[in-house]
Amino acid sequence: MTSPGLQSMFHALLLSLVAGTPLLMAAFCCTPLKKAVARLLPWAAVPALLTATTAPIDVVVEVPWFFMGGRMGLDETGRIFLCLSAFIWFLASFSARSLLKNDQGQTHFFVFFLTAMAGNFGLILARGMLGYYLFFAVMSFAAYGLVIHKGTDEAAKAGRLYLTLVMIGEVALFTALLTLMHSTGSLALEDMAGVSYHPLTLALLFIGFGVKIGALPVHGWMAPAYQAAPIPAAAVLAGAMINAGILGWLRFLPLGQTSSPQGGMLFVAAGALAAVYGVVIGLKKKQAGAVLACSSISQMGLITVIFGLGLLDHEAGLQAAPVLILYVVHHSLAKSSLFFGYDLVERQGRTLSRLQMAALLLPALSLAGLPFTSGAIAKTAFKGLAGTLGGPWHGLSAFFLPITAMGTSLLMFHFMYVLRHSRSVGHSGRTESRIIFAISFIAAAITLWLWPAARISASHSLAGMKFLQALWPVAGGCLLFLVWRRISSRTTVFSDEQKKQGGFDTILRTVTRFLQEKEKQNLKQDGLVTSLRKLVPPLRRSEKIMGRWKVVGLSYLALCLCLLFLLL
Amino acid sequence: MIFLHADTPAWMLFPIVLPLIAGLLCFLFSRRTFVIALAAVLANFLVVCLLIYQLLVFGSMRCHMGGWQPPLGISLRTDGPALLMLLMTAVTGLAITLYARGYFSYRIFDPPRAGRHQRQQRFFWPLWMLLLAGLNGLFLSNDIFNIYVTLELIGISAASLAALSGKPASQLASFRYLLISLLGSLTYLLGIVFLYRSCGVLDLDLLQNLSNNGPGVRAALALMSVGLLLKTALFPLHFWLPPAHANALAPVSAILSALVVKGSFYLLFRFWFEIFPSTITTPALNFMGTLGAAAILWGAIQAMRQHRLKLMVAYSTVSQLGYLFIAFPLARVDGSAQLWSIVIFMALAHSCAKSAMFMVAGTVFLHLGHDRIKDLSGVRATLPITVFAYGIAGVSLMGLPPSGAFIAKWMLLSSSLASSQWWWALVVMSGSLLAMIYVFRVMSRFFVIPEGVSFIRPAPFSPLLEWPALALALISLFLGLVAPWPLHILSQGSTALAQSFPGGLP
Amino acid sequence: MITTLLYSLTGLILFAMGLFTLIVHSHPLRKILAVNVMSTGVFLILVATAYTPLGQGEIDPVPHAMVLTGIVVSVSITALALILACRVQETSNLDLLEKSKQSKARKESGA
Amino acid sequence: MTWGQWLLVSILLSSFLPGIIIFALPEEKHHLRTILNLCGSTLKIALILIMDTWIYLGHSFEIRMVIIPGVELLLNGDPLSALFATLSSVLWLLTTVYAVGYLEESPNRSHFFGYFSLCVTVTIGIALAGNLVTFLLFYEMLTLTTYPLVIHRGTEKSLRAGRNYLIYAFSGGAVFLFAVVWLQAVVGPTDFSGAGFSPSFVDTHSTVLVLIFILLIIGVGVKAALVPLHGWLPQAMVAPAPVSALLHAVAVVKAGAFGIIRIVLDVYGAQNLLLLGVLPLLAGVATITILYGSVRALQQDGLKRRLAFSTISQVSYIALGMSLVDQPLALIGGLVHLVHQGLMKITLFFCAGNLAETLGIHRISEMSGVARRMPLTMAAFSIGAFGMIGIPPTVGFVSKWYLGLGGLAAGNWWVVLVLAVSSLLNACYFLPILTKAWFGKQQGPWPEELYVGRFETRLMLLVPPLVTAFIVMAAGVVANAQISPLAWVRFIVREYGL
Repeated sequence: MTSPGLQSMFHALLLSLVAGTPLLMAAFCCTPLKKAVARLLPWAAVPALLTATTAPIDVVVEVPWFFMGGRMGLDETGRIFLCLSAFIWFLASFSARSLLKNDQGQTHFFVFFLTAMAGNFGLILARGMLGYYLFFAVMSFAAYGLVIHKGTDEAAKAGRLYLTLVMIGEVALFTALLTLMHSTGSLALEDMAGVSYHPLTLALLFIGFGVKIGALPVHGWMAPAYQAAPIPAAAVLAGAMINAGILGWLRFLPLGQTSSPQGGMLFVAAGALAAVYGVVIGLKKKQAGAVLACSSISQMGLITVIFGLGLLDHEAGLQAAPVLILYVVHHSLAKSSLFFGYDLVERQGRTLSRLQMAALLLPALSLAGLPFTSGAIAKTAFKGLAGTLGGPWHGLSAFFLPITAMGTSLLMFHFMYVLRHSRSVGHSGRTESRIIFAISFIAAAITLWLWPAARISASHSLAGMKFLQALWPVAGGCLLFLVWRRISSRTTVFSDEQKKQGGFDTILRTVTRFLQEKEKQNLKQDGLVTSLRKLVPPLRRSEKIMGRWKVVGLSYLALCLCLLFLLL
Repeated sequence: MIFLHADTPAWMLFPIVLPLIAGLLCFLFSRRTFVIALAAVLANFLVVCLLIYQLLVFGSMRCHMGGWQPPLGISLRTDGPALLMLLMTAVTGLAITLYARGYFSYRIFDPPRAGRHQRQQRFFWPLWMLLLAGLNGLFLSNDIFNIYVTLELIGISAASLAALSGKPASQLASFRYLLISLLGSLTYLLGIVFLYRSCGVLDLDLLQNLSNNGPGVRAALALMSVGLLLKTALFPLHFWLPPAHANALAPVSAILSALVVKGSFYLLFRFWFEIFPSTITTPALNFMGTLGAAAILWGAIQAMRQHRLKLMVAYSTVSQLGYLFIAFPLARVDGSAQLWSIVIFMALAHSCAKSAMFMVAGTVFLHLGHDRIKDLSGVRATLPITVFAYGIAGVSLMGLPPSGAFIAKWMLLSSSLASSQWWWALVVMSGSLLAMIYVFRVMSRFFVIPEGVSFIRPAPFSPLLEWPALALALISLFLGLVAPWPLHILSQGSTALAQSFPGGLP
Repeated sequence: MITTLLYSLTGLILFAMGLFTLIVHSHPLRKILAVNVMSTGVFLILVATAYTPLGQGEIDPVPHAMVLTGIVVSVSITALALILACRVQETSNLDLLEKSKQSKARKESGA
Repeated sequence: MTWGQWLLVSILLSSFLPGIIIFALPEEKHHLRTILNLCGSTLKIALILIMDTWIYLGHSFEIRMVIIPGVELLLNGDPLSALFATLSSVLWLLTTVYAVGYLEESPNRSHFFGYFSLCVTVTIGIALAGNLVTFLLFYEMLTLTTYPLVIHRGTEKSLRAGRNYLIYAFSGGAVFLFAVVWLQAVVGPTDFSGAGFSPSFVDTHSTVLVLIFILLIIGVGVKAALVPLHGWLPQAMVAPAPVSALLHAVAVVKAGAFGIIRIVLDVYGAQNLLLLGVLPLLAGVATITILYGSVRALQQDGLKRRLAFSTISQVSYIALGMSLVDQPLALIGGLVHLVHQGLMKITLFFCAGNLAETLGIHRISEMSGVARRMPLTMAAFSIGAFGMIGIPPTVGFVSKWYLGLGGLAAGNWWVVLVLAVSSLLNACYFLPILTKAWFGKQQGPWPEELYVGRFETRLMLLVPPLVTAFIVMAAGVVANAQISPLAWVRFIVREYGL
């Protein structure tokens, strides 16, 4: 075999292992080997980590027989996403292993966990439309198992909502892919460049991937699901899987290669709305997971805004892409570290120490863009982007961003407050949890500073004015929080939010029940047979009459006459 | 017997003479009746095969009895349709003979009424042989008055057979049957008188060549037709058939339904399309078609509502006879060639299927002691072959492919559509659907095996009770697949057919 | 010619009378007799067919043969019909005479 | 006879003869019966695979038997018939195994298996039929051979269902016969030639041809359960599970769908249909059926009834694909769904049968937590259900993908809309089952626990659904490979020159 052949085989093997390892391990869960799988759980993400760091860029391996033409490969964006996701999955699997050590449904959970992991890794490597869609679907549906794991009513409800929205997303995506395939005639993601998008396709893509990131009309699942899922699962939902949506946009609407001003406006508008809306609903939540989910909605709104800006024209796209990635990395690390912190609280079974509080506050406020944190770097990059676009967008950076930052910090204080007041029974694996939190904290704190691509923004963020600009929203948020606490302690803000949840779900159920009632009415005996039965007596009578001699004679004569007449 | 070469026309005397002799012998020797009858039926079958061979090799033949030439003498002749009808009679007759043996020996096994059954058997064989002779004579006769005699012969023996079971209902029915058949014969005879007055000849060939279509001939045709219609039990003159057929013994029902009604129909058809084609008018054809359509629907609907299996089968005969008449109005486009194949196929398939069905009904009756349709479940456990035969015969009655009836229906449909008379096609289709309903009303009961039905069959259950029915049913089912052969026979000795298939038959 | 027509008409009338009786009357014996009358009618026409005025050629023998055959047939059928009618009345309580009439008669005799 | 003709005959005989022998076997010889059945079905698969290979290599064989002019029996091996024949024979093998397990200890098995074999013979006959008359022959015989299976239980309910089935099926058959005769009267003999009749008839007889097309579609639409003609299908669910599987996935419904394919592709031909302009009609019926079936499925609580309505909906994808016959992609989607729907639906029915046979579960409301008791069965069920919804990488997605692409290529946006709505509805009626089974809690004892043993149920009941579920998955994953159903369908479409 020639050496290029050998090399490509090696690449194929390496890339296959990324998604293949967790998938195989999931399969092994169904065999007596499940104990071993449980022990080896964290290692499922290792091939992904290794590949992300060692595999060459821009090698595309064709697997023609696989699912209508499979292509996989790693590009620069993919490498970042893979690295990020693998890291978070790695931490989360440690956490999950220790959390579920004595859980009844451990195997169940691990199957879904590993499958979702495989889906997440697979979609990053996919270089074909259908491959992406396939792994996206695998991940989405497997995540349902994570959401519902606890088996409580709340979890079931959250799961239902999640599933409904996932299904809507899937269908929207399917439709969007069809139209894309129709217009490009190719399944390769590279061929998406330069396609002019039908507005409907854009909307469908927005919905399809938007479900994953909690974009505005389809955000409903996030808060209940994050809350209902076991915390390691929530961590990967918020830290890793959420990025699949962003990556989807990047893949299908490659920034810098496509542009759609209308679409851009749609994204910006929806994102901006979500950024504010997330904060507003977040303040009503009284559970830490839910609050973090709302923060995700808000933060993802900002990312959507960045993406929308990138869609406006090619030039902006080229600039927006790195900013977007920067922001994604920042958000994922910070958010996952928050979840691990939440996990620590839950496991300790008591409130955090001051040190821990402080440590937790750092990623929290980093989301709000506190100076010296990764948030500040990301925000600076964002502002830089808005600045270069000029015109009305400049106002965005001056006015809108600080407002959202203030909102975020308000929300984060709320989160800290909720966390302090939450009660928990305590779980095993305290030590592991501490270590994991520490690692994630460190990662969140320093990654962007070390990352070459972020260096310019990092240095910018330290400049004096910027420093101040970043600081005042945090301070403002702090103040606002104090005021808001004062108000909300008097009025009961935590009202009937539970009832409102899953309105969609109840509609669906009502419709189904209504239909089933109607069906029961339909299931009556068919009337046709009974009405036919009524014909029997007259039939019998007429047959009898025809047998009478007189009638016979008459018909005989009639027949004779008729034939005579007709023949003559 | 030196004069009996393969090409001697005298062979065609045998189908008449053999059963006649056998009948006499059966009457005389009451011991070995079955053997005698079986020998006669077998010999009859062989002779018919020989006649067919003759037809294929030497063409249509004539035999002048006693050397007297027409117009004075009586002549017999063989041609395609006649031989096919003979073949039908021979095959069905053979099966019925075997079945009757099984039937009677089972009944005689029943000690309390053994004497009565033995008496029935003693009368059955001679009468059946007589009937067979009459039927064969009818098909072979080439003389219109001779046909009258055979008709009377058939009528007498059929009525006596129908009365054989001894039940009051059957005697009443057969009395009525006899009267009707007499009325029919007399009407027919009156027709002959008219015919003779206008033409002066009785030989069919001569009549055909005369092609006289004056009012006398027309009146004669009308009268003869009515007479034959009465015997064929076409709606609305069908009333006598169901009770007579349903109350007779099972082998008798099979004979009556499968063979006897076909005889008179055969004549009717022959008169209309071969002997007096110049006399018939379109309205008359349409009238016959309408009666046929009414018969199909009425018979089927009546069959659907019956509670007894044999009555249902009998009404199904009423319905099936209608198909034969649907062919009439299609003559306008196709000429008699296609028509012959339609009616012959219909008749062949129906006679096999119907006799199989009556045999099944008889076997079931013997087995259960009743034939109420709603209490038939469980029969399949003990009589699987019988039930199977019923199913196949039913399929044939419904005209599903590949049965002979399907071929006939196909030709009916294609003729009616080709001549834009689609309403006949609709009637045919709805007739099949109704047939499906009544066939499967019984079938569904057969299929059910309630809990606790024993699988042990009663001891003296002879295979003769089951296999003839199955054989006939299978013949009627696969008749469609061997359709080229009957068509080939049909085309011999008939010039019209040869013209309609110029490239030779497939 | 007139003769022939006369005979034939008579025959037809006989046939019609027989038919009427056959249809209208329900007693089996009457029915059998009616059929006999009908056949007589037909034979009459047949015989009339053979009729040729004296000296106008030979008499056609065929109708005579037919009538003879017909009579034979008719006789045998009548015999069979009679037997059947007897058997019907023997084996069944069902009277072929109208029941009401008979019961009325019985009542009268009883009274 | 050439060897190719012998091959065709022996393909038919390989199930016919076992069927006949089984009828003759005494009831208690079940081992012999099972061996006969399995040998027959394995042999059949082998023969059909040989046939497939030869067809792929470009050979063709036919047996022609002229009965009367216009009525010819023609058996013909072409790529399309190979597709259906392969599907039926493979699924037959699995269904046989399943039925042996399912009917263990139940009465009247020889009867059942006899008809079972005949039924498959007839189905293969439909696949191999080379003209409308032969198709009609086997189509009618299919009704006859499936009827005893439908009423196998012998209850009043099953008799009623059987009666309805017969009335529907034979009415359809009658209409079909009528249409066939009429068509032959207009255009002459109708061999499945791949091009349809000459376009010159379209000019002269367009109204009549449209009418005949409608009649033909009604005729086969009864079995394919197109909407106003679907009434028999949900009722026929009283039959035992292997029979339902056979009805829905292998034989009856498929025969109807296959008939639609034959009529569209071979009898009329794409060009003629476009000229006649009747395709929108078919598309409309298919759309209504897809949506109606889904909505009705949503209403059902009985598991099998829900599956039945789902079949009604799914089979119309094939009709939908046929209504876009001028688009090769849609054609691929429609044709490949013939196979895919069969695989998915048979999996679902096997699983439903397992639930009923093992735990006595017949209703969805009883299924709560059943996956903990029967994980493998429910895993197979889930894969089937995912396939129905059209989630990758199952085969259902492949069909929908091609249908959607074809619809777009034809400029018909509504096709995509229909697919999307139908997917959502499918999700609405399948996903709740899955969540209930997997994540629900068991409520009280099972209705009727019939089997307790080493595995979750009898091995012969467990293996077939697992195999089919695996195929559902695998055929999707390797859709682009050389030997997937998709590849064969592409080959067919190439053969038709589209």
